[in-house]
Amino acid sequence: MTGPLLRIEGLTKRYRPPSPLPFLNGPPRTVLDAASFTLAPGEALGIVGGSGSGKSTLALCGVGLLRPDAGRVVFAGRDVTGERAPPGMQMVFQDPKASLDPRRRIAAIVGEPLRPAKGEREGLVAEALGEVGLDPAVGGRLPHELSGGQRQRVAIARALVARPRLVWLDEPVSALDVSVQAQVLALLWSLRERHGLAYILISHDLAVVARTTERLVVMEGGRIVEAGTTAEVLARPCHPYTQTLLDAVLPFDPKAAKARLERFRRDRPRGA
Amino acid sequence: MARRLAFWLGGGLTSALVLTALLGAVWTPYPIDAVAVVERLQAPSPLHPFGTDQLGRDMLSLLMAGAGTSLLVAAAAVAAGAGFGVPLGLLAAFRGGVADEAVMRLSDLALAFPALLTAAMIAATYGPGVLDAVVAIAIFNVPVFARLARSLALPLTGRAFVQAGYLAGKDALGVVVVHVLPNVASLLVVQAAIQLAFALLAEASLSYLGLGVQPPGASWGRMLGEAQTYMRLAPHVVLFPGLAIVLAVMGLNLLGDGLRDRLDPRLWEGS
Amino acid sequence: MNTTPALVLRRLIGLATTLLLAAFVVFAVLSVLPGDPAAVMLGVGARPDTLAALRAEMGLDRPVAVRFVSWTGGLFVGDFGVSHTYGVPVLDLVLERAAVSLPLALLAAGGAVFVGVPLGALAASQRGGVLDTVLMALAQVGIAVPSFWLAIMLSLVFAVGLDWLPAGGFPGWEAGVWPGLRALFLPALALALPQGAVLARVARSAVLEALHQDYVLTARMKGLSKGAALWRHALPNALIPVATVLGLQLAFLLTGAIVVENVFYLPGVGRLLFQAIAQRDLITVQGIVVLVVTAVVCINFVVDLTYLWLDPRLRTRGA
Amino acid sequence: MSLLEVRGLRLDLPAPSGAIRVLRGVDLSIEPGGSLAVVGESGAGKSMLALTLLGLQPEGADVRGSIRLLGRECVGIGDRAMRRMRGGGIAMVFQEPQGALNPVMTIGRQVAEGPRRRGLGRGAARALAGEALARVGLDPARYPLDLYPHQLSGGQRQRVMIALCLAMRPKLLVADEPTTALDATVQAGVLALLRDLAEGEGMGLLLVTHDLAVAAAMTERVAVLYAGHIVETGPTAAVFARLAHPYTRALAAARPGLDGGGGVPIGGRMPSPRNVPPGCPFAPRCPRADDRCRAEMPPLAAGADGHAVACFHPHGRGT
Repeated sequence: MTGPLLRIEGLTKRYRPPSPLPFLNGPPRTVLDAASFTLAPGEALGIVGGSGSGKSTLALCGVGLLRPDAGRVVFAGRDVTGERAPPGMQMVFQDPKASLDPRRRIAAIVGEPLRPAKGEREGLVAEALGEVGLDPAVGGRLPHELSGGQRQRVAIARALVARPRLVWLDEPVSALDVSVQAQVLALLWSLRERHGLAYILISHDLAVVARTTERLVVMEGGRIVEAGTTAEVLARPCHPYTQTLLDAVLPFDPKAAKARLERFRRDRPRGA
Repeated sequence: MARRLAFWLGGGLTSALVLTALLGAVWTPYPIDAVAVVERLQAPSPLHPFGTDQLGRDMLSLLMAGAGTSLLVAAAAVAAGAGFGVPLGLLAAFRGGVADEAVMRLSDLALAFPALLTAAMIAATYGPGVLDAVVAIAIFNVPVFARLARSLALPLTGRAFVQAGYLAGKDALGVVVVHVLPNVASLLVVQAAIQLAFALLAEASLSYLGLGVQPPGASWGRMLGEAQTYMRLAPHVVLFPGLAIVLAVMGLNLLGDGLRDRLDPRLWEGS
Repeated sequence: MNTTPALVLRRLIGLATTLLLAAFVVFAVLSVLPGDPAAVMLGVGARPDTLAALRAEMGLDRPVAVRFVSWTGGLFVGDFGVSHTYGVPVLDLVLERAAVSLPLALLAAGGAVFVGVPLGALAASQRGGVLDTVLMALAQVGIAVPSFWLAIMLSLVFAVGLDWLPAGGFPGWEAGVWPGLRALFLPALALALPQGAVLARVARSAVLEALHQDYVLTARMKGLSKGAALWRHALPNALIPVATVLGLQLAFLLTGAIVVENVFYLPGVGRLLFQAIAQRDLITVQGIVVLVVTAVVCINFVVDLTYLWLDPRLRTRGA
Repeated sequence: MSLLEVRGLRLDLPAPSGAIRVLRGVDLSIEPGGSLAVVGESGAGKSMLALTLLGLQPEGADVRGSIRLLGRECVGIGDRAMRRMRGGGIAMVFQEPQGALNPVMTIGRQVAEGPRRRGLGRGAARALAGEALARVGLDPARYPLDLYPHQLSGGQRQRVMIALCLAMRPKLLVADEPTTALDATVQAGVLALLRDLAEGEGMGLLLVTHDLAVAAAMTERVAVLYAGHIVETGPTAAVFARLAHPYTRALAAARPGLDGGGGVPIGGRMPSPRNVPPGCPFAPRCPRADDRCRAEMPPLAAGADGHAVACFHPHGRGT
């Protein structure tokens, strides 16, 4: 099969603001508005946007942890809309502290998505841990005994252990230090090259996706406002919001960086 | 240091309570129904370390036998309360919507019936008895555990590791059993110790009023209720049963506090 | 957006639902489960004609549903039935006795709050110090003491031994406020001390929790002293969990008052309840239980409203 | 006279397993109206440094060395004396605006509290609060003073926090990762505001950040903190022209750039402050380290342009 690995069609999610009285709900708020895109096997896609842009909702609908109000998720030619973690699809969450059960050992955490017999299981867990650059000996430890970067590696190992074809990563490095971020991003890229793994990397920071994705989707207010190859979007942004995101990445040179901040200063309404 | 002391003191008092109850069930220095009016209201002596009551019965023997009754009533009530309350609370947290609303309304209803009122109603209808006390205390414990389990589980429903459990192919029941229960169990155990203390107090109050344990069963609360008239003549008849209640309740409370302190909060927050 | 009216309305609906369900439960337990309440009330060996008369008086020949509706309907207009033993409307009986029970519970509640919460906050501010250790050790003992036993011991010491206060009985408010308060002092103290100990512990841990929050650091950054940061910033936040516990405590106080009345031979609702149980006066028991349950539910309602007042996050949403 | 002069600042936190050595001899200075960025990763001690400057370090912490603020020594003067320095002398913006604002107090009261403490009347303080909020872009016409923090977005909350400091007219504003919890686009706006205000008011600014680019955009001087040591410091232009310390250089290379450059991981981890090896703390991860580096901590040696580096083998220009 040579079609796309994933096809998102008009995915829409609305929330009713919680109301103190039943039947008196306000109008539903659309947090994800008819998002559509496709992903080829082995492709790396970035989704960028601020908080409230709908990017996390898109991921949760994509892996089936949320049921969309409209639209379809077609994965490997099969409609998997609303199906929780269809085979071959996994997800990595933002905060590795929160995504690992504090009371389970690393080996049990990593092995959770596996069903098969015990002997095989240990081998696969050790392999997955090795894959993300961890000593299989950490399998006996508890999450709080690891550093933030190690914990995120464990989360990635858990996503990889069942050999998925696609992994969604929701802000996988924003809780990490800069030097550790680089380690995790480099790991992702190498996994893609080695296993032909496709991934969708969600971030509020354009710099994070610049290096690690081939195509880019920009979201604002629940909508996809721009899409294209990463190089194209970064070089010639069409939508003003994309430009704002680009401006927000401060250049490394003191003079240029100080000049850049001036733009944000002028944009802001000032009081007395 | 003080915390460690509290834990060990609580553990010690609770162990002593349990051992006394077990011993009292098989052996007491004197039979608890050995009425001897000539020996009534004797002050403590080597023969009767805690004196005798208004019917001349040995107070120590009554206290030993009473330990078992109190503990049994309290344990049965708390076990029943937790047995119904915890699953209901978890259901409310994970189902949400109508199930949540129903559980919360029912728990509001149950909380409107303090144990004393329930016991009074049952006693008025069926006559007083130890089962009244158990049922009444249990009914009040159900919402306590339901609400606690719900409030502990609710923040976990959105936690990424619970979501990850779904992604690993588990259904709601699997996620609750594997990820949620172990993470809330320790605090539930702590609450159980504290509820046990409350239940002990409640049993004493009910038995004191004549709504709980009936003769010939021994109970600290009933001893106080029956001896109250004689307190001017022999203060020891009201002193010792009360002290027994205080020590037992304090032991359970200290144990609960100590257990809470021992739960490593780092497991929750990461290092 | 201020959502307070809608929230209050929601709580009111909850209140009404709970009260209706509670009335149903009370009715079921006392009027349906016994099979023939009239037989229970008259006991074995009642003459058939008396039994028949009582049945007719209680309207037991009507279907259960009709009885329930007419009974609940009566509750709305204050008709709780006529006491079988006293031959007086139950409401009149209870209101007369409430003149003792209600002041007792309120005195105890006030004492528990005004002693417990400040002491708890004080202990938190001296965390780990001598005062903290002593206060918390006292609280630990305090919560373990059954109030009825404390009542016995207090009356043994202050009434029997020292003869400072009356050992029991109630002169009635018509004898003046002061003699009435004197009679209620020891019972109220017996009720307030254990509850105050609970509140002190809750207040201490809530304040400690609040002291760990960053806004306390912000307050000190503004130049507030540790004490000022505690009283102005930590305590208002700590009152939210304290209110939760207070709601439960008040329900306990209400029933605790019933128990302690027995120790001091106070002519309160509690005495009435036990006389009614002893005489199997189901109508009176039913009336008392409904009234006390209503009081408990209303207390919880007021506590819910207190939350709204204490925590702006509950009453307002994003602008 | 310097606004802030820190010499040989050490901070140990007591722990059961021996003291945790968080700061190990830090020197800093800021001229009146000047600005300094302290750059470091988590665990470097930068937040603890910020808190210590305000005298808000955790209780039981052992602080040695000297902090002179406005010419007055602040180490060991006790909380009462330090309180007078806070607010008007030195104020701080915390990392998480969510936790740093009191959830049950209106933003107006929180902003007005600092001036009120300094004796300003209620009305005047409120007016000042309105003014300060307007200055940070929260015009009271659109954002009334009686809003609660939860009614605002993260960026708006951080603006409230800045207004809260501004209202006290501090001589030195410390900002600890003020934008880390915010969205990228909101970050830039808050940073621009901070710089604007610092320049407009003549406030000194000490900015704590993990991001070198933020330092580049915001301040005149920069200091890189690693495992409790300043490893490189100097005028921002000079430091960025030649990143001399291997750690600074690695940190810059780790940062992903828009051009697809950067993202070079640094192997290993920062040594834990519980267990610090002798010598240069970066030596275990440093490609240039030799035996001397592992045995001896290199001193912070300044060049002619004021650019100082603590390294035996610093990078030269262009290497």
